[in-house]
Amino acid sequence: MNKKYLREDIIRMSGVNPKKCMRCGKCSGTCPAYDEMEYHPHQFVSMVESGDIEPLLESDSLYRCLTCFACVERCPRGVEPAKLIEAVRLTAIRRQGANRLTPNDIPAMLDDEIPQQALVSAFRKYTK
Amino acid sequence: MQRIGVFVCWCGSNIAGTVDVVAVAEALKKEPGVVFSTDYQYMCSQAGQDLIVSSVKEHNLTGLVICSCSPRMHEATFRKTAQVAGLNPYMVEIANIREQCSWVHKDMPIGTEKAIILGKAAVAKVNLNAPLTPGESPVTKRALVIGGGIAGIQTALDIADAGFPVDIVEKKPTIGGKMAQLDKTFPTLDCAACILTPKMVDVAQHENIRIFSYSEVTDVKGFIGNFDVTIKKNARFVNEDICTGCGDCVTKCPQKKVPNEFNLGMDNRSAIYIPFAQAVPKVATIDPAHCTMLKTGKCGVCSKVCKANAIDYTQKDEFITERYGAIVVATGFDPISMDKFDEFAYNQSKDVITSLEFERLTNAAGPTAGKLLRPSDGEHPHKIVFVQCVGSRCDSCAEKGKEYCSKICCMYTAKHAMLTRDKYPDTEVYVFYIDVRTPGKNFDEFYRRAVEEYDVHYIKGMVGKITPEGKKLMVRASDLLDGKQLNIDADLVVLATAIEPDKSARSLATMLTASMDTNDFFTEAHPKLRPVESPTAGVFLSGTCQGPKDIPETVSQAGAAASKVIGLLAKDKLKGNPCVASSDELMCNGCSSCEKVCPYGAITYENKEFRMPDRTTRVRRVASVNPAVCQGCGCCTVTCPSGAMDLRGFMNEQIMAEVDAICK
Amino acid sequence: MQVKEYKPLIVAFCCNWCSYAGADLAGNNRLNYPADVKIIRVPCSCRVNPMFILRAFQRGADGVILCGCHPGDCHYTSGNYFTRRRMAMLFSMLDFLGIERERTRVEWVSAAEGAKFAATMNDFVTQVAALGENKRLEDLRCKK
Amino acid sequence: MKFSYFPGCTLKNKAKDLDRYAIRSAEALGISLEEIENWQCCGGVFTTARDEIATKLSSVRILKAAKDKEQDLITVCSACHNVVKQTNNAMQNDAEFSSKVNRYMASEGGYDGSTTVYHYLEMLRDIVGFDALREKVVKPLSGKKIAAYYGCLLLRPGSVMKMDDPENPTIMEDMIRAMGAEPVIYGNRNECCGGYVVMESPELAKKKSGDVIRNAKAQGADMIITACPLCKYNLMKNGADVPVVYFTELLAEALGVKEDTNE
Repeated sequence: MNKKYLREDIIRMSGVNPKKCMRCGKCSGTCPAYDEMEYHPHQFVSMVESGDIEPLLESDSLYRCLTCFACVERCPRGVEPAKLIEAVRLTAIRRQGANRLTPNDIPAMLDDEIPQQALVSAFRKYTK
Repeated sequence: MQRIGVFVCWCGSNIAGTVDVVAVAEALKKEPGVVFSTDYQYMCSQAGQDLIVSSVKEHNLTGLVICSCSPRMHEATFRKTAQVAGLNPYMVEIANIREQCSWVHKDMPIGTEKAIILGKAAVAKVNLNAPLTPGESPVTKRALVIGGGIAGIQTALDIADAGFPVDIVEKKPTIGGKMAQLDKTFPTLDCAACILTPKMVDVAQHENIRIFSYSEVTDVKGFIGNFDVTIKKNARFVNEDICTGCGDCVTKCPQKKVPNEFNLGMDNRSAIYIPFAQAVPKVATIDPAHCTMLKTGKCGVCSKVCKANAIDYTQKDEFITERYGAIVVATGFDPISMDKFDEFAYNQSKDVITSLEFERLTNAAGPTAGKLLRPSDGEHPHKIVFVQCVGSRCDSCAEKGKEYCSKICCMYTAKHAMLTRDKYPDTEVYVFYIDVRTPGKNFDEFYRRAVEEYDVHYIKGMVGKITPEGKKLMVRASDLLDGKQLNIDADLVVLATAIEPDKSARSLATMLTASMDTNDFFTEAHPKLRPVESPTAGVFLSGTCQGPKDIPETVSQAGAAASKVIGLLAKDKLKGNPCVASSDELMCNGCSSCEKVCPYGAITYENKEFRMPDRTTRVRRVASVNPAVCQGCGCCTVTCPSGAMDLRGFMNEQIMAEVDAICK
Repeated sequence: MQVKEYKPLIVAFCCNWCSYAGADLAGNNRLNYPADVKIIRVPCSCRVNPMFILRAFQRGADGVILCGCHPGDCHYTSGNYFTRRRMAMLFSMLDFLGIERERTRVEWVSAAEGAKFAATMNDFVTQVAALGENKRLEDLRCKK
Repeated sequence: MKFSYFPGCTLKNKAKDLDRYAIRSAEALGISLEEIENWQCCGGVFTTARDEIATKLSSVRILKAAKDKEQDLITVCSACHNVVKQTNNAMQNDAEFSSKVNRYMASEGGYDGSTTVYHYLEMLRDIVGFDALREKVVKPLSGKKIAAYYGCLLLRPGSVMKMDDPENPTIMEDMIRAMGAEPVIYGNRNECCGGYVVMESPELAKKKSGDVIRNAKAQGADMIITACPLCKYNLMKNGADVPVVYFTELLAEALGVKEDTNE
C-alpha cells in the first residue's frame, strides 16, 4: 500500500491527529506494557506522523497494548496514542491471513478459571 | 453653506507622476461649496501650509479638503494648519490620493479619475462637517494599585517617588505577595526576603503611600482621570493604628491548630496571627473562622494580654470611597490546583509537593527552618524527582491544565535542583523535562551549571505515574533519549505546577471594564507597543496579571506602568477625542441597546425631565454618553434602533454623503 | 464597433486601525489593484451601518466590501464581532432581495497585511466584474 | 424502581457471584433489575476505530432494548460497561458512525443514543445514595481494610466514562465507608492488571497484577474488591495472598443478603 495512503487511512480510522503531539513522552512514561514493546506509544505517534508505518505493522508491539487508555487519559495534548495503535493493529490483522489468534491456538491457553471475557476480548483484538 | 478650499498636493512626483493634479484641482472646483481650488508641489512644507493659511484668509474659507497622502501621515499637520488659519481643526478632510491612488494605479487617466472621485467624497463630507472641540476633564492626582506583591510594590514606589500619592489595596493581611514566600531567586541566588523586605519597609514609610491591607476593591465607577473606587476593609478585629505587632497575642492564643496559608498548610498558626516576621503592616489579624471568642463568645485571651488594647471583637467591615486618576492592576498569580493531576499522587502523598511548597521547605523562615525534610515523616530525602510542565502546555481540549507555557518553571526547577545538590550533596536529583526553556540573561548558563557542576540528572521525558508505596514514591517515567522506561523509587517529588491569574482578577476586570484573554490574563492595549496599558483608558497592568513572568520582568513592567501613570497624573486636564458618540435625547427611546454593546461602559441612562409642547413635563429615560470615556468606535450608532445615536466626525449623514459622491 | 470595457464600481469600508492602514501599506509597497475600488474610512468596522451598504447599492455600486481588524484584534476590543454578526444578517437579507452574495464580502485585513489587502481587492473586483452590473436594487427617486 | 440490566457473558458463567449478588443487593435496596432479553455479548473490548461497525452492533442492540422499555440501563462488569458506554457515546457524537449503524439496523428500527447508562456503582451513588446505603447496612464490615481496585476500564477514558475523577476516584471508597469498612488508597488502583493480553503474554499480566497486589498490600489492604471478572482472574492467578472478591459480594454481605442466595 502506498505510504501516504496508509498514513491517511490510519489517521482517518483512529480520528487521531499525530501533529498535536509535542514529544513529551508521557504516554511512554505511563504505559504499563512499555517493557514488552519494541515500539513504544510515543514512537507509534511519531512514526505514523512521518509515514514510517510498515515496521509498526510487522511488530509484536501491536499485540502488547492493553488498551488501558492510560496514555489517552494522561496525554497533555489530547493525542490519544492508544487509538492510533488500535488503528495500526486493525490495519495489520485486516490483511489476508494475518490473524494473530486462531481458534486452534485457544485450548493451550485455557485454564479452569479463565473468564469468557478474556477469550472474547482477545479475539476482538487479535483476529478479524 | 460652507466655503471650501481644495488643495491638491503633488508630493513631488509621488502623486503628480500618475495623477494629473491640475485636472483634479480643476474638476473639484465645480463641486458644491468649493470656492477655491489649487495645487502645489509639497503641501505639507512650510510654504504649502502658508499657502493654505493665506488662502483661508483671502477667500474666507470655512472648510478644507487636502488631496494628499494618507491621513495617517499628515492629518494632524493639516489640522494644525487650519487652526493657525483660524479654523476649527476638525473642518479638514483628507482625500488619500497617494497611498490609495497614485501609488497603486499606473495609468494616468485612471488615477486622475479616481483622485477626482476621492476628492469629491471628501468635499461632500466637509460640507457636513461641524466644528468639534475635544472635551476636557480634570485629573485626580492620586493612583490606586490593586495588589501588593512585588509588581504592586514597585509600581507604587515609582509613582510615589515622582510625588504623587498612591494607595495599595492588598487582600491579604500583609503586602509582599508570592515573592515573600520564595527562598532564593534565580539566576543570582540572592535571598528573596533580603531584597524584598527593604522595599516593603520603603512602602510602609513612604509619605505618599497608604496601604489598605486585608482589603479588596468592590466597586469602580468613573473613567480615566476620575475613577471612584469603593474599597472594603475587612474587619481584622485589631485596631491597626494601635497594634504594635509585639506578637504577645499570637503566642498566647489557645487556638493553635489553624493551617498556615503562608506556609501552604505545611504547619499551623494560631487564630490571631501575623503572617510572617517582616509583615507590612506588622499588625495582628484575627481569623474569624477559627477564633473561639468570635465563634462562641468565650475566650478573650488576646484581648487580656494585649498591652496596647488593640483587640476589638466588635470591629465591622468598613467601606471607603476614594477618587483616583489612574488604576494599576497587579493582582498576580497562583499555582493551579493539582486535583486533576492525581496520576502524580499529589492528593495521595504528603511527599508529593508543588514547587512553591518546596520554596517554603527550603526557606529558613519556613516550617522546617530551612532544612529540607519530607513533610510525611520529617526525614531527609535522598532521592528527589522534579517534574516540569505539570499543567502547562496542555491542549485546551484536555480541560485539565493551561495551554500556555508558564515560563518561570524551567528556571526555578534548575534553581531548586542546584540548591539541593549544593546543600545536600548526598542527594540524587532528577529533573524530567520536555524542553528546557531558558531565554534570559544568564539563564541558560545557570541551567548548564546545574547539570555540569552540580550533577543534576536532566532526563528528557515525562513522568507518567507516581505510586506511593510505603515510604517511597515509585516514579514511572520515560527517558526518550535512551529509549527506556525508568522506575525511580524517590523520597520526594516536586511538581513544577502551571501558574494562573489570581481568581479575583475576573471580577475585577468586570468592574474595570478591562478585557481579559481566554486564560483570564489581562490584555494589553497593544501586545507590542502598549504592553503595560489596558485597552481601557486609565487602567494599567503590572506583573503576572498580564501573563507569566519572572521577577526581573515583573519589576521592569511595574516601572513601565508607573511611568505611564506618572505621565497621566502630571497632566492637569485631559483632552479627549472629540469624535465621540452623542445621543439625540428627543429621539432616544430608552431601550439600553447602546449601553449593552459599549465596550467601555461610556453610556449610562438617566431620567430626564422634558417639556412637552402642551407645557406639561414628562420624565423619560434617555441615554447619555460620557465623552471622556467614549473612544469613538461607533458600535452604538448601528445598534440604536431609533437612530438617536450618532458619531461626531463620522456622522451617518457624512458617511452617506461620501457613498453618494463615490457612486455618483 | 468597440465595446467599452465594463468597470465595476466598488465601495470599500475600511476600519482606521487595521484595514485602512493595510491599504496604506499596499500603497507603500506599490501593490496594484484596480482603481474601481474606492475606500471610505471609518473608525471601526462596527461603525458601518447596514444602511450604508444598502445606500451604496441603491446609488449604483456593483459591490461593497467591508474590512476590519482580525477577530480578537479589534482596536475597540469587540467591534468586529458585532460587524460579523450584523453582516451575516444583512447578507441573508440581500439574498432575500436577490442581490448576489458575491457582491458583498467581509474581510479581516491587519495593518501588516498590505499584500492581503491588494490580493483581496483584486479577487473581489474580478468576482464582482464577473457578475456584471448590479441592477437589482435601485432607488427609483435617483433615476433620471 | 426498575432498570434494564445487562449482565454480559462472563457473569452467566465464570463470574456468577458478581451477577447474583448484584441482583440480590439491588432488591434489598428496593431496586429491581430486569435482564434484557436475548442479549448478545458486548465483545469484551471497545474497538476505537471509527470504521468498525459490525463489532459494535450487539452493544447498540442492548442500548436499544433499554430504550424500547423506556428504562435506564445498568451494567456491572467493568468491561461491559466500558464497551456499552463508549458505544453509546459514539452513537451520540459521531454522526458518520451512527448513521452507518442505523443503516445496518434499518429493519429493527434505529437507535439515537438516548439511553442513560449507569454502572452499578453509579446507581449506588446517584440513585440509592451512599447515606441511604449506610442506613440499610445490617452487618457493618468494621475493622476491615479494603482496597478498591478500579483497573482501567471503569474510569477511562474519563471524558467518555464520566464516572469519577479518573486519577483520584472516590466512588468505591465511599461505598466501602458506607459499608462500615476502611478504604485503602493506593496508586495502582487505576493501573491495568494485564487484561486480555494474558492470552498473549502471561508474563506481562503477572507483572502488572503483581504490581497492583504489592502496592495494595504495602498500603495496608487485607482485601481487594473489583468489578471486573478479568481483573479478579489476573489478580488471583498472579499471587494474590489477600482475598480478591467482587464488590457486589461484599455489598450483599453488608446488606445481610449473602447467605440466603445459595441456589
